[in-house]
Amino acid sequence: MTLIPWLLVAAWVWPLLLAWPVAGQGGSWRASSATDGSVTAAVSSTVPITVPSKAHWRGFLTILGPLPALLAALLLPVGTRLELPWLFLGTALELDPVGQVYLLFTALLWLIASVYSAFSLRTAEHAGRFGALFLLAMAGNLWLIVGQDLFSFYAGFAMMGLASYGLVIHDATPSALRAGKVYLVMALLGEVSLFAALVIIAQQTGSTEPSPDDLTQLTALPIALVLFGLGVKAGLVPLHLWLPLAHPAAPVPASAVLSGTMIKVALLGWLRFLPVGTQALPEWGGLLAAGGLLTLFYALPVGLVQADPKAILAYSSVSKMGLLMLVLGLVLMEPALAPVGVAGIALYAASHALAKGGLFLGVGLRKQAALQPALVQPLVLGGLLFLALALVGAPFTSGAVAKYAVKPVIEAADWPWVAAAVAVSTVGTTLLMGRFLWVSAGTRTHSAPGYLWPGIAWALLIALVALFPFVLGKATSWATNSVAVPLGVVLATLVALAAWRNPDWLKPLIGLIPPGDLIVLSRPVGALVKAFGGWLWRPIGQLAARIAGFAIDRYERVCNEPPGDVERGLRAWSVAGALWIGILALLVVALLSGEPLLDNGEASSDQGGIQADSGRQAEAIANEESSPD
Amino acid sequence: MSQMLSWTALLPGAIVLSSMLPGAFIFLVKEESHVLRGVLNMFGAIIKLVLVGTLIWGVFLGGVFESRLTIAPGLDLVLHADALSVLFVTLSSVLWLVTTVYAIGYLEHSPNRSRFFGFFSLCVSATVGIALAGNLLTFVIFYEILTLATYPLVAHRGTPEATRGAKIYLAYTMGGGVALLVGAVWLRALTGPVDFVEGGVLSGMASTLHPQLIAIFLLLLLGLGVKAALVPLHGWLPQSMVAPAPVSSLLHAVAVVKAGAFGIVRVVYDVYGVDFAAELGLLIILGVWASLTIVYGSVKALTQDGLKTRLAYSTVSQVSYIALGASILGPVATIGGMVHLVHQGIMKITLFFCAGNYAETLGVHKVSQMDGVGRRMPWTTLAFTVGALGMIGIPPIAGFVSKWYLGLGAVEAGQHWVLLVLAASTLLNAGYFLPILYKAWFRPPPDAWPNEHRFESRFETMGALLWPPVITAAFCLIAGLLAAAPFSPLEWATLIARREYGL
Amino acid sequence: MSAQFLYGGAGILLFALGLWSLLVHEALLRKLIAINIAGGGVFHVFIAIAYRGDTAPPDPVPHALVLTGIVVAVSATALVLALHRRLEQAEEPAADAEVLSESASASSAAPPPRTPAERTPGTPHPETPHG
Amino acid sequence: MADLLILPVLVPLLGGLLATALPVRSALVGTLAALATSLSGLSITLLVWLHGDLGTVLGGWGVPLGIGLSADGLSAALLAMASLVALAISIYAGSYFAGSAQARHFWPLWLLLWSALNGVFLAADLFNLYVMLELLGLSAAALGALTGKREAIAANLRYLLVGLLGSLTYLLGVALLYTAYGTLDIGLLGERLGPTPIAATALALMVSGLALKTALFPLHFWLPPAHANAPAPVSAALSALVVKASFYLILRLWTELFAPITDIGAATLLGLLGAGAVLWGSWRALRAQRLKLLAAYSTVAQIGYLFLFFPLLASLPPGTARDDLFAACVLMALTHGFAKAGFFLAAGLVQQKAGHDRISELGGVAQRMPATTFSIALAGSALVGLPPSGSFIGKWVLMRGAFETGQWWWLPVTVLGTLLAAAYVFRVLSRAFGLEPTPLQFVTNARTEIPALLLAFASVALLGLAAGPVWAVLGFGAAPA
Amino acid sequence: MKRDLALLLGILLALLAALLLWALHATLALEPGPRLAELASARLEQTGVSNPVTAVLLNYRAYDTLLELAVLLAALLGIWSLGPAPAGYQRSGPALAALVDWIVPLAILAGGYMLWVGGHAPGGAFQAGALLGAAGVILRLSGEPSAGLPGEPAQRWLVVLGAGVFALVGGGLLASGFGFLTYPPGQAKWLILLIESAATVAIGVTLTAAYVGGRPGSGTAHNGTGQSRTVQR
Repeated sequence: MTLIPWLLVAAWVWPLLLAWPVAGQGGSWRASSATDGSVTAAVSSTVPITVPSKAHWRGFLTILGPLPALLAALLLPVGTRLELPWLFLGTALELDPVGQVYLLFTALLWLIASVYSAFSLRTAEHAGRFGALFLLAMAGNLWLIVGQDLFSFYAGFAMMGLASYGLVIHDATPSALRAGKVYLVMALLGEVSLFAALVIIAQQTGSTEPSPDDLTQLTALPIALVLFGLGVKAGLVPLHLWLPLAHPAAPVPASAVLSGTMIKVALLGWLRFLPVGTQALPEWGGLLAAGGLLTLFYALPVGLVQADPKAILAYSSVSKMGLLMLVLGLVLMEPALAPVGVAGIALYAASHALAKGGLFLGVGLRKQAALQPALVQPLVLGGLLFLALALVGAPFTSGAVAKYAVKPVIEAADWPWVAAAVAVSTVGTTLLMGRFLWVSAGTRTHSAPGYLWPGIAWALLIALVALFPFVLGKATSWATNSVAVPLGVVLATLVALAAWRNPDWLKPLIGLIPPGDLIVLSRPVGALVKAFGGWLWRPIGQLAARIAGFAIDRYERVCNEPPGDVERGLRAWSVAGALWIGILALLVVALLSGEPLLDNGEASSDQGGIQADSGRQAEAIANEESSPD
Repeated sequence: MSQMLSWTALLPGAIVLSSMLPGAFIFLVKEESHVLRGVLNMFGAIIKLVLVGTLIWGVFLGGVFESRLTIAPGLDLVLHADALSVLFVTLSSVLWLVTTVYAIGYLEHSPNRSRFFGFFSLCVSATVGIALAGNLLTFVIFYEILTLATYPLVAHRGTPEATRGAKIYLAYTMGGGVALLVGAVWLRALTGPVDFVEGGVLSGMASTLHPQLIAIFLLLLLGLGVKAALVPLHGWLPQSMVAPAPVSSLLHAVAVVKAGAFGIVRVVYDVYGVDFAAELGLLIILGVWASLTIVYGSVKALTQDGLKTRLAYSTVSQVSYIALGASILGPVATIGGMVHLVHQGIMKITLFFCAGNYAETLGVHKVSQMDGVGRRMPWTTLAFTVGALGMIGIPPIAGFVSKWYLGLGAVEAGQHWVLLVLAASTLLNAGYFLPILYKAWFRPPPDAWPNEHRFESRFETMGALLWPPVITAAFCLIAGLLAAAPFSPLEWATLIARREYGL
Repeated sequence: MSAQFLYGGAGILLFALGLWSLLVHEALLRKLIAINIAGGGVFHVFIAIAYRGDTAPPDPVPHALVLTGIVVAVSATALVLALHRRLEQAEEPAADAEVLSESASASSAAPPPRTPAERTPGTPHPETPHG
Repeated sequence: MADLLILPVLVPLLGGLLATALPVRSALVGTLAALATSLSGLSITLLVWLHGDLGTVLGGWGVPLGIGLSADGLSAALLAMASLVALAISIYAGSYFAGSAQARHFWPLWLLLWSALNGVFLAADLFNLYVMLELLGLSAAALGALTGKREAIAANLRYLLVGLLGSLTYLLGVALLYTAYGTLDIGLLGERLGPTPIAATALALMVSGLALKTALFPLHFWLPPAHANAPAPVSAALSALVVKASFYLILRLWTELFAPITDIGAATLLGLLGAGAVLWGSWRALRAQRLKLLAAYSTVAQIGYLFLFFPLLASLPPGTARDDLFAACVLMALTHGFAKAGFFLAAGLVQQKAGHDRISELGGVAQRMPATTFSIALAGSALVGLPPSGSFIGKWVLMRGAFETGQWWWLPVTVLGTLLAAAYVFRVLSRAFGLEPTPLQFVTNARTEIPALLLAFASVALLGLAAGPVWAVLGFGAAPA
Repeated sequence: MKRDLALLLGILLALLAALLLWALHATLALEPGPRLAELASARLEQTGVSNPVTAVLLNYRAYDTLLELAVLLAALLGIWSLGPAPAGYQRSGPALAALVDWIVPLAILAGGYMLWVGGHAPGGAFQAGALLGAAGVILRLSGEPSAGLPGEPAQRWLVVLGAGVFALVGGGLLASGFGFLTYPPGQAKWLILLIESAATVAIGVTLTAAYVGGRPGSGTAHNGTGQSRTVQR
């Protein structure tokens, strides 16, 4: 079956092709005219669906997007490789083991999110634009998973980054726009440093598809740049500022995918472009691990004080990514842990993605699902509870299996207290999830039509999450977190009871730290930079202005004064005559004093007798003596 | 004249004449006879393309194409086609065809079109002449003819601003031309006739002459820098944006500006030889100057509200990429510089075409008026987006490829600071392009456009105006996506680098 | 040969005097006369060097040259005078005075008689406007 | 074959006489005579190109007694230029003066001027040159005053006086030479002349006399008013041809006859005056308010360029480098001849149509006559020395010579001159881009616009791209680079 | 400012004169030899005239003389181009009229003699022409508006006559293979006489027309008398 490897290409090209017809969904600029259909029909001739008046069918195309990727993930054996030397700068598409896991959960989550978006946003304003950007982001995401070489990774990364900016600012509310701006600035910074890193990697390893052994030759600079570049995407603490702002601002399916799959890409990048397992990087690994720990513990308290459920979930993603970074850091410090660690990270990422995606979609459903409110809402709440437990890693859930997979790395870490710290963090996360349930329970629902299919898709997701431990995990793994989680639950119920009795007890804590916490600092820093720039630029600007002014008025004065007849003086005969005779004299002197005359001048001037009759005679004689030769 | 002039000797000359002769006839064409003028234009463009095609094939097989005309004893007008010149010739001829179509559409009812298209063809012949120039004298001759031929185009509209812009343009380029002339003559006096030879001519000069050679390089750089819009000498570019869109797209994005950059590449590689230039420390000067221009151009572009002026400043910064590529020692950076010569051309011409479309169809001249343009003109704005993202260097569009090779070359040569410059430039480009895209796609359109006039065409604007930007945008994508394919700009640039470095 | 130097020197001095007067005096007629004197001086030099002692006949070539020179000088003088009169007729107030003499008082200084063989009729008397 | 040399002088003379005699048909006679004269001139050039220098003595009396005529490379080249330019001027004048009373006065004087011009280029006898110069000066002044306007007459009066002064000084120089060497023939003189004070004085006198007539820098005061106020064809002839005759004489005297005694000092003096001319002429041209005044000052500047060659020629030993410089100097003279004639003819058309030639108000007219504006543009680019033109080649060789002889100080002069020239040419051309309606067709009046266009085109394309023949005519052949 | 400028000019010119004198002296001291004198007189008899000056003028350097006539013509054309002739003088009183009746024919006669004697003694075309010119001037002064000149067409032909005949003779000789102005041995004398007489007439008319000072045929009475016949009052 030679066709199968082309599935790898179809995985990411297919959504790209769908992007344009979906974009046309809102009707081209001439909404009314009949030609509208023909244009888009010409392009997407592959879809024979008849054209309803408002052409909603294009919205459903987004659902078709992730299908090839899902098929590739399920059908293709690991290691199928496709070399396309002519595409871009020499593309190599391959399904490595980590890639396969990533592809699976990414495609799954994109599929469910696209179902959700196709139905929920169908009648929304600018649906076409959202659909197109959604597909572009999906294509970028899939391309970088499947593409092994540097270029594909960077191309996917950039496309995904820019497209998701469009998703974030879809609602065009002021907060969404501000979030979008922050997101874009930080994403671009990340991208640029990733570009520099990849260039140096390509140069130092000499190949565009560096294997872990080639990567051992890397020096400090590329590693730092990769860590910084992907750290922004992963939400490493000082660089996480955009995450809590962007995710809540984006529409539900977008934030589900953002939190679920997009931020996981950073881990994939690190796994691919850092010498995992082949070289011990004690200092970089330690730094990453410490960063992870810091992120893990920083995000929890801030998340607890948030008011918006999506902000809480965003902070929980940040902390979970902190945990994964910790594990990766440990693996980097101790290469022997690599095989176990990488598998653990992949599994953990998968479980977190599905759970977090489900939670976000659940929040969406909680807000808008309308069917017979009596029956649906409790179901939604139940689902949310289950997903929260899975996220926390309660026993018998996917979280437990994932934690079990990761535990050996944590235990083997040379810092003994790491395991204890992780346990405490699990309790913290449980508290956070409790807070989330409390808040989402309190949200009022304003129902909107058309949430049947999203509900079904959500239910499917929950079923998958439920099946996750039994399909992948070994029996022993089900029992992990058996101590930490119940403790967390107990604490959570206690606090809930206390808060329920007198609500204003915790009131001051809520909203203490606004989402995107450190961003507040940026305003003064920005002002400082502007002031410094102004202070530096002003003198140069003034100098330039002065010079320009001087030159212009000089030019003006010279050019505009009336030409006047300067030549009048020259035209006077006496002046002209004087000049002329002056030149004549100069010429004679120059000729006489010239060397040809000097060397044989004597022969010609014998002094013979002179008779001069006129009055000038004396002068002539005087002149003769003084004659040059 | 006695020996039979084989076609290899005639081809370069024919290429230059293929646009000059129609141009000369167009001058005499009456104003109302559009068809004749159109036919002459297209005839010239297509013939040139065919000839260039055969030239590409010939040079690829290693053939030598040279037409030599002795103006006076010791002064030869030489048109010699080597790999580098073919790159530039192909770029200008392809884009000339596209721009001619665009110009015919753009200047539908405007006056003085015979004069316009006459000078337009003259410009292209001068550009092709510059590309094919075989020695420094021919280069200087065609360099000045280009100045002469572009002056009437910039002043074409006849408004006071147009004449003022043209006057400023002339002041700069005339000064530059004279500097180039003095440098060329000084070099000619020192070393005899200066033919462009791959790998450079001057490496064998006595060391006593080195200070003079450095002075000559600075003079040549000054002369070429005016057209390549290096920082202090770039003043004319934003001013000459008063010219009609086809002029600012072909000339100020491709022909004139590239002539300067191409000149710098010629001088560095084929006159001095890149190793000798490095030995004299000239590459450092060029590198620093180019980097300054890159950053300065982008910073200035941030503050410009006029769409075309912003694009002009972006050109100022982008063209210096080529100079930067030339200033880094190493084949990879050379490839980066050369390929950017093509990529910047097709991307920038797309942007200028779109700017022209907005101006012509909606009367939008300022970035602040660009709200909701995406809704009104989706195809043009899509082309604009492709061009803009390409300029920023977002893969898979062509801009990324050249930025990648420049970066790789810089790192290979150990000049890591270049990465910093590239990063800064990318961010700044994003800084002034993304807001435009945001306004175009995400802002609601105003209730009435400044002066919209609907064309009876089936699409958003006239066919002749719409298809050129879409085609060039497609070129950008193809040049990016199929960069590694044979006969792509990247492959040809690699061929040039291989021949320049004698690998 | 001192005679040749004597007369040749006189010719040169005449030339110098003519130049001086041409360059200093404003009046056009004085300038014209000065030029004729300078011309005369040059012709004088020619004639002086033609002298070959009392015995041998003088060298005819300079004589012929001088004859030709004189005719040329006459025609030039005629044209200058005609231009001058045409200029006066134009009667505009002489804006650039330095070229022209005081327009009104063109004194009719009769030209000093020069070579006996030739009576140049060329200098017209300013006619009193007739009838 | 050598006695064909007299034809270029005899034919226009006869034509002039006939035109005087038949005033009514003077235009027809004039045009026919013009054709015949240019044919004879060009045939002489062809003969010189094919068979080398030609020489003959009139009257069959042998050199010392009779008057010799000679045509070497230099005079052949200038003769060719004069023939072509004068032919174009004649065709132009045919329609310029059509129907006006001045025609009957124009043609005889014009043909006499042309005959004198050819006489100067062909003469090999010093006194004969004096008579030719006088005939040239007289007829030029008479032609200049043709319009009858006040300024024209005043200017031409001054021109005539200056011309007389110059000729007399020249004659004194000839007298001194005759005193010392007893012959008037240039060839014989060349052999007898040695580095003696009398030769130096004679050279000084002759060169300064001719400098007055060729309007070298401080002595240029008479040229602008004279050339600016003359009718268009006359000012074209004055600027392109008459001024060139005296320059040609200075060049011939300086580089051939008085070669033994000219030295670097004197040559540098001429060079300095030339530099002054370039800068002062260009600056005044930039500030001129009238188009023809601008063209006149540009003539002063271009003559300055020609004198820049003298110091370089003086400091180079005879060889290919010196030949290249000499040929470049001739090429610049030729190009200036064509370009300036084209410029003046076109300017005349603009003045005729607009009624005035104030540059600031020429916009509208310039656009309604595209062919004229185009020839002003071509001629302008040749005057500035932009590449496709012959003067670019000239400047290239001049600069190269300056570098090779180490006299770098002529470079800033050339550079500044070029920039100023560009400024004043484009000051005029920028007027051509206004909001006027599009002209109907390219050529409005063929008989006047075509000659101007062809002249300008010759200076740009012909001499620019095919300057080889100039080297060949001068006998330098295809010298190695 | 005028004073010191004149002084400066004086000093400069004095220096120039001194220089020229010194140069002349230096040359004459060198005994430069007979120059062209012997050569001219040696071959005098072949020139067909015995007066050496006329030989030089009309044989050795005939070309110069031709051009000299052209110069004269150019001057006249210049004068004609400047405008119509001014009005003449009043009618002269009886005494002057009588004097004129005598002087004019006498001048014409003297001119004819001067023309003839040129062959062997000082004289020739120019002197004769000058006399005729003088006659014309006298006529003009005596109130004769046309100064004895014929009508415009005739006047134009006469004026052109001198140089015309000279050039045609030269051209003819050139055409017949002798070379421009190379007189065949025998006919030199007659050709010179022919040229001289034509030149005399032409010079006479030219000088008179120049004195009249304006375009002919502008209203001056046309009395049709040929120059050679005496003029009635």
